[in-house]
Amino acid sequence: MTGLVPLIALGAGAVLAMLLAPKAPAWLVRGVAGAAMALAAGVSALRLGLPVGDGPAILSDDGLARFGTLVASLTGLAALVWLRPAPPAREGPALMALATLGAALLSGATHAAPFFIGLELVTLSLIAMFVLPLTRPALEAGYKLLIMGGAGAASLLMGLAFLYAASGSLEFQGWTPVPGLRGDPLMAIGTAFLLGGLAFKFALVPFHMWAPDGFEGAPAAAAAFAGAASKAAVAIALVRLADVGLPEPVWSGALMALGAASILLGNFLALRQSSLTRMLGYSSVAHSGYIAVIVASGLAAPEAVPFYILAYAPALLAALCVGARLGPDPRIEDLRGLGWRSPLSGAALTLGLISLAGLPAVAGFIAKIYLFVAILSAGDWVSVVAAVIGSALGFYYYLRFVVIVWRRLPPGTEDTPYPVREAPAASAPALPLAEVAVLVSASALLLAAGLYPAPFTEVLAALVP
Amino acid sequence: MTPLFLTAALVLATGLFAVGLFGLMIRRGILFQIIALEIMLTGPALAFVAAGAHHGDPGGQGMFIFVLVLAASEVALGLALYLRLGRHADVSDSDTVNLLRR
Amino acid sequence: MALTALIVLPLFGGIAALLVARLGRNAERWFSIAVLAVALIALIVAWTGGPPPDAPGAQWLALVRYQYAPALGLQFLLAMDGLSGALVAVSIVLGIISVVISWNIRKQSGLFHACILWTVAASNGVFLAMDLLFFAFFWELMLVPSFLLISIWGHGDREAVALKFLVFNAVAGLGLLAAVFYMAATAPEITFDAFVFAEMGIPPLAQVWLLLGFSMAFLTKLPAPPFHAWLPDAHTMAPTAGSILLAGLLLKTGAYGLFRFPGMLFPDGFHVLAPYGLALGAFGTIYGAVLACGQTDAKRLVAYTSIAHMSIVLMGLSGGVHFAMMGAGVEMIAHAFSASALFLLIGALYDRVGTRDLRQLGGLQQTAPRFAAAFAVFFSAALAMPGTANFLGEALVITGMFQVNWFLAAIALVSLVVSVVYATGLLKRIIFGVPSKACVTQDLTWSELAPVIVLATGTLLFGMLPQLLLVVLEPAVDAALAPLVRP
Amino acid sequence: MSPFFALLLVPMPAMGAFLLLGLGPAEFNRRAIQTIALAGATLPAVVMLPLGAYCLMGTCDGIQPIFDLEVGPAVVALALKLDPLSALVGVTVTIIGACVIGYSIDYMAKSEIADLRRYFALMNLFLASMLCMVLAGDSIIFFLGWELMGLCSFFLIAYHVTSARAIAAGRKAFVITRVADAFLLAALLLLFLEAGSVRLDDLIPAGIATDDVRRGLIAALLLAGAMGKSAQLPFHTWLPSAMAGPTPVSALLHSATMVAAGAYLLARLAPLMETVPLVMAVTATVGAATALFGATAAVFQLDVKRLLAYSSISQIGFMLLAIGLGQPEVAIAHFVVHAIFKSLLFLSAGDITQIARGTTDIAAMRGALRARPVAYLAFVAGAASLAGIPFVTGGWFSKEAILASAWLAGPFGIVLWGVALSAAVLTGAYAFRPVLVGLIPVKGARMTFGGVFTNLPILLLAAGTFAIAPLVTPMVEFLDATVPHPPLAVELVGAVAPFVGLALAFAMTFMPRISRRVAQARRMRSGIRIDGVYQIVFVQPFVALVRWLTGQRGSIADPVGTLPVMGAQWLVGAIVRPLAHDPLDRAWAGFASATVRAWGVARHVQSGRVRDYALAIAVGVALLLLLGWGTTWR
Repeated sequence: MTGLVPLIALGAGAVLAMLLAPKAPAWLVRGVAGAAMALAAGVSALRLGLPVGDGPAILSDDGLARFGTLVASLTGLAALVWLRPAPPAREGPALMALATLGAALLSGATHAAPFFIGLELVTLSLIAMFVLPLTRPALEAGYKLLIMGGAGAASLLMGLAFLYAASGSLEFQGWTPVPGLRGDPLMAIGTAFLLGGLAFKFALVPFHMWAPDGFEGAPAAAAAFAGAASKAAVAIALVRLADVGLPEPVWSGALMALGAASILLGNFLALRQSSLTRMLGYSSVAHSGYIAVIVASGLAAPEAVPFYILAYAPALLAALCVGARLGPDPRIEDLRGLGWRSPLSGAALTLGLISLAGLPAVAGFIAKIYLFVAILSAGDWVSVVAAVIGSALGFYYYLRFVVIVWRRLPPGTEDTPYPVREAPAASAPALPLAEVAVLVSASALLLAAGLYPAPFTEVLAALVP
Repeated sequence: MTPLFLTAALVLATGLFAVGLFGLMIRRGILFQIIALEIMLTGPALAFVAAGAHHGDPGGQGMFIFVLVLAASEVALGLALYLRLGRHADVSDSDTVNLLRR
Repeated sequence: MALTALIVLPLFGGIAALLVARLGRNAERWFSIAVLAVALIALIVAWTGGPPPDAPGAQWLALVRYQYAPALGLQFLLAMDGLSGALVAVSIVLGIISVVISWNIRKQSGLFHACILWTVAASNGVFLAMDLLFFAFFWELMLVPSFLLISIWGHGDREAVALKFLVFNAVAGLGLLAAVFYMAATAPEITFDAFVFAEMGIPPLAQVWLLLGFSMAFLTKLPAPPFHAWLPDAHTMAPTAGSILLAGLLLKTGAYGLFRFPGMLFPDGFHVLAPYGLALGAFGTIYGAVLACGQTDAKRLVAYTSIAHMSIVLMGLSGGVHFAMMGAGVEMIAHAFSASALFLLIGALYDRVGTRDLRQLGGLQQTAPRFAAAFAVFFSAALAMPGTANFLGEALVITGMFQVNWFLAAIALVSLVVSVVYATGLLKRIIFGVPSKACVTQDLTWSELAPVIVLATGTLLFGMLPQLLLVVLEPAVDAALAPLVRP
Repeated sequence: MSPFFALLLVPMPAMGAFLLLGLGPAEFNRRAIQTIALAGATLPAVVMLPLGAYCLMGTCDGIQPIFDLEVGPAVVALALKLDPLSALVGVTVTIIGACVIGYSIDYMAKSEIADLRRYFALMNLFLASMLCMVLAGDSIIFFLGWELMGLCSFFLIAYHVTSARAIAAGRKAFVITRVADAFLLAALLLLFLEAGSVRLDDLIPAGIATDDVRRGLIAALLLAGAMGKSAQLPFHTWLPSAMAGPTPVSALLHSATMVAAGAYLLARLAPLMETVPLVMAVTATVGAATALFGATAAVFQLDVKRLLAYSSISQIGFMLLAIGLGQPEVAIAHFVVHAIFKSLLFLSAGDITQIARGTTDIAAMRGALRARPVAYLAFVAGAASLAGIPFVTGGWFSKEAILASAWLAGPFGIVLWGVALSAAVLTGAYAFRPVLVGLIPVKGARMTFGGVFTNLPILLLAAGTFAIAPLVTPMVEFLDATVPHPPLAVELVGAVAPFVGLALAFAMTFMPRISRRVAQARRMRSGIRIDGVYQIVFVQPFVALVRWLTGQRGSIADPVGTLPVMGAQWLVGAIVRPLAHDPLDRAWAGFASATVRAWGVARHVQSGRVRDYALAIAVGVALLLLLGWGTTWR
């Protein structure tokens, strides 16, 4: 039963934060939500290595679930740190706790119901978070996420319904086709619909439209959660579905096609973006493509996807945290000479972007090696070509930002207080010290996993049954 | 619940889903888009009920209730957004809500 | 643990030397000598540390294995046997000597000492690494400090020459890299461990191609004739310390590579390519010796003699017979001593007289008898006079050649004769004759005489009492020959 | 501790003197240098004599091992060996070494400290290496001594560092002897491979036991090695030009000891050589031919040192003849006698010419009787022994034994006997030419006497030439062999030969017509210009090759080295040149701008309108359905 402790903690935290929101001071609300997430993260981290617990039938308490909860809660905790306290909406922390609960539920789900509830919980709370600042771009981003979310959910449900109709069971395991039975058309159509829904949530092309706008319009914390935690949870769900054995030509074929398309379009559209968050949005589409391709290649190395998440999440968090410190809409011009003005955020941003690009000495490189090893050993040449082109394009636009960060400032402007453009009061950092902690820990994790990956690979390999 | 009847129900569900999706694309008004969204969600609801009946398993009914819950919350959020957006853009034409592009 | 210290110590010592240089008062020179001394102690500790339990062969004296990314087959594997131990000892001693000899280098002396230490570290890495990825890494790393040494502190148009040296060796290194990566890729699971490859049994045809890739890099560094164009220029333009490191260390890595890997990894490839190795070696001895006779620049002359001597080593190595391999091992170490000593003396002469052109030198006997005596000792080593280690090496190689093929033995003897011509030529123009206007005024100072004495004792000691060296090389030669003997 | 331990002590003092003088850092004054040198030279004799005496009394066949080491399968056991042969030769070498170095103390009195020190160091090193070779019990030490002698001869010939001629002579000597050493090394290594050990007494039986082809080759190589070192016919050109060195050097190295080392080598390995009759025959013929050639060339020489050089060549020819006929003991006896009188001749000639005018041509010896009586009389004694005046001089006994052994060696032997006899006649001729010139009176020549160090060795050696006469036959018996005795008539003819030579000498010096023709015979004087032939056949092509390879003749320097470099440069050029205006680069630039333009278009896909997004989702779902339905449709 201890498997459910993190979920309980998150649920209670969310409700408490919601109740306290109108009356209590902002720091208290943030404290409660933070405590809940920290507890959830702590418990799941401690139980990471333990053998599979005997959770209820619909929720499995295995390594993957704990890893998903851990990533979700840590991302939530980190996002909480730089969630700017917009005066009107005080429910930020509560929504963050709700979203983390949803992600934890999703990564543990082995039954259609928790799977669907987790997914929708994350989407709905994200819509609410997108809208928090109540500025026009935020509202627009929220509206787009709402409509796309609805369509995605409908498609997901259709998929689940068809699978249920075909197999008669709502359990993932139930859908494993009985060997020898002819491929049931219902199963195939169900899988197609299911993939549609997942592709929306995973922001794979052509369902990705909401991601760039979301990253640009929404507050950085929400974008961080959408990019890191929800993607991690969906990736874990994909890994679970992968060994369910859904009808083969549809599942891996579609995933590979969607993945390759996202890699190409994601990287291509990010080529000359001038806004850091929008570029990160497109890059998150590309990275979802990489993960999809890894899953499609049959997961030869079990720890490939978790390691990729481990490499991608901190990088995105670091980049978005630095973006948040630069004001609501960080442009490439704001980054000029950032490295000299504030070395920590410069270094953290550089490390994050280098890890996203997959250059050596950071976790991204090892993740890239896993990617290429997986797709090469599976021998699906489409994804290899896409990955190579994607990485090449990726080098260009990631390093474009890195170069700007370390370019010397034009003389005479060194001492201008940064950010260069005056920022509305809302963007003043709430917890400067905590942000420093987030940046340092993210960079440290990236460097450690990059230089000495052995312990991480061992732990992650033990996760997948 | 003969298999024939099940396939008919599923076809109907897919039809509903398609109508909703089509409505989402055609109508400009945000309200109408939310309505189209609801229609889309009725598709899977029907499919679940039919599948449940076909297999004689109450799970379908349970999932149907979850779908309803989702539809309700989507509508709530949609209407709230509709009001907020009304202040900023012409709500009757969702194309004006395109500040975030390129 | 001591083995890793052999590489890590000079590597970080070099970096530290950069900083210590700011303290002034020759701080970085004493620091470098201290670092190398500690490295020598580490070598002794490693040597006497008792045979490692998990060593695959009997001849390994010490072994360090450190898996840092097992999933991707990456590991840090060092192993030392008699030969590599001796070569590491020689490289450290020559490192100390090059520091002592360049006591008056003032320009960026911090970086200078860093380069010396890095060269020693990299060559120790090559001698010890049994993980092919690290071997290839150190192989390329070795070029950088030497390139710096030549291009910053060299003479004449040093940049062009340094670039030629770097490009020549780097391109050749590609052959090695390609072979290593091909082997890693085709291995059942990704690994770069030489021991695993040794047991893995690579198909014969692949062995030939892989050995070609390996030998491309080794022959260029050896240097064997068609690929030797970089050596004479590099030596003439290099500073004294650079020449000593180049002759004492870099040339030996090529020979060491040909000693260790063909026998161990590609026995069938070796049997196919050995005759070509012999032919190349034979041609090299004659070609190097004949060219040495006609040189007008002292360093170029000694450079071509190095080509001749190292080609004899190549003949010994590709002979595949016990005597020849043993001779090659001895000749490697003997040549390290004699060539470095000659470069040292010519460097000292250049510092005093300002020219290396033999036509303007002469009359050293009159003005600096001690200088002349030193030259005479190493002159006799250059022409392999019995009693010097060079003779022992070449006699053993010739004995081996008699077992393999008499015509090659005859060629080796001819090169022995031609060696007299160029050695006496060198001596005639430097020592004999009327003291020219560019005459030496000051005899050898102690900072130059001490290294000469060390090298002289090395040459004569191993010449007169060769047991020390032969006992050390014996197991290494047996192990290298074991897979080669025809089934 | 076996008595043979003393063997180790024999070369030690000389080596010690070399280390002290040559490489020692201490500063010595002239007196100290001379004492050290003298000690280094005489002590070996002091040690060797008792050893020789011990050898005389009992059996003297002992081995003193030094150390042994294993090189793979073979065991290398270094040792010194004492047997009649090495004892006899050892004693001779030590005595002559002592005399010559003693003599050179006065002779080199004028040269300054640094050169003197170098001279004595090298002389001692030479003595040590010669003793090493003589006493060697194994091939490694033998070859060590053999090669070190070559090195010392190079440095000593080129002692006058400033004279280009001396240096060139030194280099020529070193190169030619090195060629011989190469042959010897090959032979020794082949024997080592056969025997698996380096001890001489293992090598010889192993050599004999091998198959004929290999044994023949080894014997031939040994012969070639000996001929090179002993300046026999094909390799003789270096000895006359080696006279450029100081006279004591010529006395010790280039007449008595080093040059005869070849004969000693063949004597030492005689059992092996005798098993190959063809090589023995070749040795004999080469010996006889060289004897004749040496004698004829010596007759026409104008310079006394070159005369004596050619005389050495011919005398060693005699030794090789004896060895070739299967009489190594006789050859060694001749070696001992020749060592004594030839060094005597050199020392006395050196003393005479040094006083006269420094040039060493025979004319300068005119009036030597009155100018340097002691030296002149010693020279006469030496010349007599060289010519082989019967019954009185040692030379006659040993030469007579050689002629006898030639006569008794069957029909071919008789031919050799004839050649040898004519050589003996000519020897008489050239031996007495300087003696007669010395008799010609020169007005106003003051009688002077050299210092004690000059005269003592000369007198000692002169006494030796006469004292050795009766000892020749016992010496041969000591080496356990018997002196052959031809019929009386043949012996008489041999006895007459020197007198015929004397008459010839008298004619040449005093008959103006003949002496003028002798003076003009330049071709004969330069050894029928074999030296010139070698220069053209060997040296010039080598120099041309070197010049061509190093690019001094306008060709590219180091062609084999630069070929790959030029090839690479051409290749790179060929690849880069067509791209000079770099269509490839422009292609890339074009591609880059195209991508940016395409990006500009593509970004409009993200129109920002929700309805377009819905369209995208619809298309996506439709495609997925198509995929799903398509794959399962049967």
